Amino acid sequence: MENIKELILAKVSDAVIEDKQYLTVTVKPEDLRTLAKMLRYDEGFDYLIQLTGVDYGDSLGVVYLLAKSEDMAVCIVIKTATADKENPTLPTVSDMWKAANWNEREVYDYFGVIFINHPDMRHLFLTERWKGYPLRKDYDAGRDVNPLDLKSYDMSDTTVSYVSEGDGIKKIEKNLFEEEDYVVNIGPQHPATHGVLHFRTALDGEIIKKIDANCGYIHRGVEKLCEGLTYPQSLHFTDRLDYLCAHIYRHGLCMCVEKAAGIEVPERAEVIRTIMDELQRIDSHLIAWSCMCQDMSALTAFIYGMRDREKILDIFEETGGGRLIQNYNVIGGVMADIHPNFVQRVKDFIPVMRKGLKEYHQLYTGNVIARERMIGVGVMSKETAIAYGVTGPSARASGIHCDLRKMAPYAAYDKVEFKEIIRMEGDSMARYMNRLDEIEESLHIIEQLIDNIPEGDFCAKTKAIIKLPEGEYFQRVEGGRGEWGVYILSKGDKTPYRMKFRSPCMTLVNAMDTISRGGKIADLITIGGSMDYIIPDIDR
Amino acid sequence: MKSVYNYIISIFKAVYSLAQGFEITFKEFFTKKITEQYPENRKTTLVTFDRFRGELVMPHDENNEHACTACGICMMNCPNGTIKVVSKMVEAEDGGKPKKVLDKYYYDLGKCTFCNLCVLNCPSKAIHFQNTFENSVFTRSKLQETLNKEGSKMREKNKE
Amino acid sequence: MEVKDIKIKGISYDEFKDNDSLEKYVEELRANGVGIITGVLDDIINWGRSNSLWPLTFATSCCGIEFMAVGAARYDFARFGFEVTRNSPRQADVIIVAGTIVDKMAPVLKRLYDQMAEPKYVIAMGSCAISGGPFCNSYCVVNGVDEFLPVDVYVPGCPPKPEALLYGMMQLQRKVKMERFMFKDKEVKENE
Amino acid sequence: MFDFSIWTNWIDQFLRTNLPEFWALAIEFVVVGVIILALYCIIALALIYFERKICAFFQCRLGPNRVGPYGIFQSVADMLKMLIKEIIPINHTDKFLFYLAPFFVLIASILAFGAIPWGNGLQILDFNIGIFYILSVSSLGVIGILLAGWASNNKYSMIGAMRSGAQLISYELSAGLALMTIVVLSGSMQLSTMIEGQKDCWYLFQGHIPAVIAFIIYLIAGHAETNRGPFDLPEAESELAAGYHTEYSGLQFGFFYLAEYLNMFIIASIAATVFLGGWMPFHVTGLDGFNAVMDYIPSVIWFFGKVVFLMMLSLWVRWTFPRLRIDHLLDLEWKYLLPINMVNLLVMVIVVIYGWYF
Repeated sequence: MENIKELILAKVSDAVIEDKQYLTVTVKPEDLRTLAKMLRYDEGFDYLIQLTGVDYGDSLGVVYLLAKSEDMAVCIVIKTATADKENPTLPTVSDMWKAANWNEREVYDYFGVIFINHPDMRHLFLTERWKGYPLRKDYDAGRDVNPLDLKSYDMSDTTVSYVSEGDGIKKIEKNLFEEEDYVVNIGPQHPATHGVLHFRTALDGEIIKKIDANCGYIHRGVEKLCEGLTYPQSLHFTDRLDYLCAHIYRHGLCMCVEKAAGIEVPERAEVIRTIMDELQRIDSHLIAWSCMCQDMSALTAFIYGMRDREKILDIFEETGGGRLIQNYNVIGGVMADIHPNFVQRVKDFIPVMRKGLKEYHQLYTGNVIARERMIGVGVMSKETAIAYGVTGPSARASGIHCDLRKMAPYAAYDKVEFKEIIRMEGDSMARYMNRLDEIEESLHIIEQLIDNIPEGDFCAKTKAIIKLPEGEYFQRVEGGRGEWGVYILSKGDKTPYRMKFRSPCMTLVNAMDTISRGGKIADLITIGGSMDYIIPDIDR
Repeated sequence: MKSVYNYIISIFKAVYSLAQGFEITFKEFFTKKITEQYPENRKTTLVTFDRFRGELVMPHDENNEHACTACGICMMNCPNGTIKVVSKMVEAEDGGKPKKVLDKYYYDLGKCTFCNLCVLNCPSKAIHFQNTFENSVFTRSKLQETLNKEGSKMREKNKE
Repeated sequence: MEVKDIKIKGISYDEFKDNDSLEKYVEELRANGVGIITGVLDDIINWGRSNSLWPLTFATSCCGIEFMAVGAARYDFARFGFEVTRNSPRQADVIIVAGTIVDKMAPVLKRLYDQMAEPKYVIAMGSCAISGGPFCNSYCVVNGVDEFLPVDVYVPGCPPKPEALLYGMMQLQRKVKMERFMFKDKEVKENE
Repeated sequence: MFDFSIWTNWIDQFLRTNLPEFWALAIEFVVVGVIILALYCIIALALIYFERKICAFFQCRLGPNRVGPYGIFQSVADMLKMLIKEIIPINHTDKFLFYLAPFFVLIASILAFGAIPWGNGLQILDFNIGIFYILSVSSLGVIGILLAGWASNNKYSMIGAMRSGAQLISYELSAGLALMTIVVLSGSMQLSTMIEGQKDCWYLFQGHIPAVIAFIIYLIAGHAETNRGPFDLPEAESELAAGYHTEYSGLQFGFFYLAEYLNMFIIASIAATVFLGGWMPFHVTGLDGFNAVMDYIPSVIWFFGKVVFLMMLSLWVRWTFPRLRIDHLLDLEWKYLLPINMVNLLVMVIVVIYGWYF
């Protein structure tokens, strides 16, 4: 890493380099693109993991977290800020990392920062009529500014981009669709969008010409809410982001706070967390499988998947006290010790699941109709996946090693052995098979741990009020749909100054347009099922 | 010739794969169904786990006494203002310092997220979650409950 | 017909919660000069309507998964005749608002409700739909769908257990059985 | 075998002797019409219940069981609700066609329904071109679906209707050719003659290999014609919300719903009549005792037994497979079913010419 420091300084002489959790480089906005270009093309930092807007009070900044696709554990942080709070502008990096496209729109939504040369500077989550920028510290959250409006407005059909010309900034508007396009609205209320997502799909007969995805139909302002809550209180939001990976996400936030506050988690809690994480992953993949079958209209398969999932939910409910959302992790460990029946129930569940998997393969994987619909449909090349920052089973289907449980092990993952499932095809079938194979691997992990839960405390003693020392903290965990990350900027208070969640599903939906063009409407549904996104996770 | 061969083979393969699916559903047709018949099984086979959090309750003993000291820690810990503790000052009978006692303990079931922070942080173990789930009502105001019963008192420590 | 005569298989009248609201509702209908369930024909029609409440497939977040679970094998709302979830609001009888409704979604939900054919009902499922739940202090979350929809039954929980939703559906059945067909008394509700 | 025509002839005679011919005919028409409509409703309701129950069993759940004993009144409750549900008038639709479309679908299925031989002597229409008649009237339904999709002024409906058009027109070919194979064998298009021809041995066995192939193709094509999964592309719930009937509510939707189930019944009963001998009992040449026992079972029961069996097959398919994509659907028809069918027809002709059938 020393080498990189010198290279950066050679390119951008006044960059400030700090050794924190990750190497952190602070640059001026005008040097941002130079540095980004170097890191992207020369140093191989081709993954844009997170892009976070921050209101520092006197300036508006953006924090970029970059990683390498060769080794996901190697990360670098770039920071930049603009002091102009009236008309803040920053250069875009969306031409280098396509993942930045939506992230920059999100920053525009939250802070009003305009990214110069960004192709599509519309609002992402909020409506066009929204006044103010909610995540700025001076935003007054009163409902009288933005009252509830029940009128239906037409959606704008133009994209806006800002180009710097001479001294000024020019606004360019382009039409989203061509005049004669047959545009079908898939969503926001549609059975196959897995929530309230809105695809405006331009069709040529049955063939998809273009998709314009609209989010924000369940934008709940979680990040703003977190700023007003203490760390234990903000935990309950993570369960409700991606409700199918409730446990994993909560685990991630807990770990982040524990690391920052220097809390030692007992070994027993680590193992319990790992087992619960894997059960949750199986649950999540089962839902993914079921919903994909349902999208392709195999209702019976859907019900078989849901049937086997109920067994996991019983385990959760008995130990954690909730079916879908357990609220089981707390800072320092887990809320309660495992239920006496826990071990037996898990042991009973493993053979049932194995049998179930066999059944799924026989019923569905081999089925000629399903195969025809999945093989070669929605091919996501390795380059596309990297450009959009796609992670998780979907990226592993395109041949990218990105399993954080292997790359940057946390909890008890370094004590168990398991395979990282990689496929090269990148089509819907590969994504589908990856999920089923990962269930098998998760079972294998649980088998190794279930008999070896160490004795001891289930939760470390923590102070009544947890304050994090000043600084920035990152934590990344492997969720059911990809890498979930949390970024906490603390100013030493009991509440975070800025908390940001990295959503794996956002990258998936962002990539939908590219990979489903040229397919049929039915393919869009199949691809959506195989990508398996959860909308509240995107919208936060 | 090869293509004709492949054509015929593909038909047989397809039929075989469909037959596999038939086999699974056929077997399932005759296996025992797993449906739990909810309202009928309420008194017999319905299992609700002890730890399941259905609604917050404040246990009262036979003397209509509870353990809440009206300290308000639960109210502070609640992330979204579900709990509201209203206390009042009562003159002590022996003329000593006025004491803070619980007047009303408001709890909004329709807002609760069941995060358990109130119960975990309660110093006097005055509240806990109960596993009842049959709480549907026709009016929203019915969900705003007062947990302490009419005329209830705080349990004296020395009685225990 | 008295309120007490309404029977739901499996649970007796006294075991149901919130009977007084139901009785109050009936009295209000009477006070407005509406003869409550007079003939055998009405009884038959209400029997049909209450046993065939087809929900709209509508879900925004977590509660949607529990809604799916109710449809799946273990809880199986087909037993009650609610199984035919319609994707088109025109054919649905009840909209189960499962999940948070935010400012951007509210007009869409309102429109969906308007597209439904009478008689139609609304169930608010989960804390978010009842009051905004975990997100009630947020800058863009609707604090309860009853701000713009006439909610018939509130099912608390975050998310509610599948059984709790079934219980809520049975509460709705009781309410449906109270009404005279072709007359859904929305005005009374708005007066409240 | 009891011949129901004794009854019907007696009624006819009775009316004609007591009334002028015009009135006698008028009364007969009304009675027959009422019977058809009543049967139509009863069968549709029974089928809806039947399907829900069977589907539930495939999916390891119980299905309706709270409305009446075993839930048998479930579909009655649905019907009652549907009857009083509001019919929403929709702006920007082609009003006339919009209201006409459900009737078209319904009438097409009623017309085909009228020509089905129910039992020995129980058949309302017995043309000498019976099969041809059924094929042509059942394909009228597609017009209703196209109208519904077009008149709704809804993009989902439009795509659904276009899909339906492509699908029905292609599969009509296969269904027709498959039936033609048996027409070659039987030498008649009249349903009653065809049933008589199966007195000793059903056509499925008489025509052995080519008949079996035609039977399978007819089941596939017929299933596709009813727009039910895995061929339910015009509705395609996960893609097009509710396809061509997205905008229909209340009773109009009820018509589509009924017609869908009745079409399933009609396809099954044609297959039963043409391939499995209709109401004709199962006879084995030589075993007279066995044949006599078989004759003892009423012909109506034979007919319904066969139809229910075929519908079970259809439901089994429906609840096992995922939906096809539109291009695969057309591939299946034009690349597989149609060529096989044509070769099969030729084989059948050769079989018949050389007399290689039983």
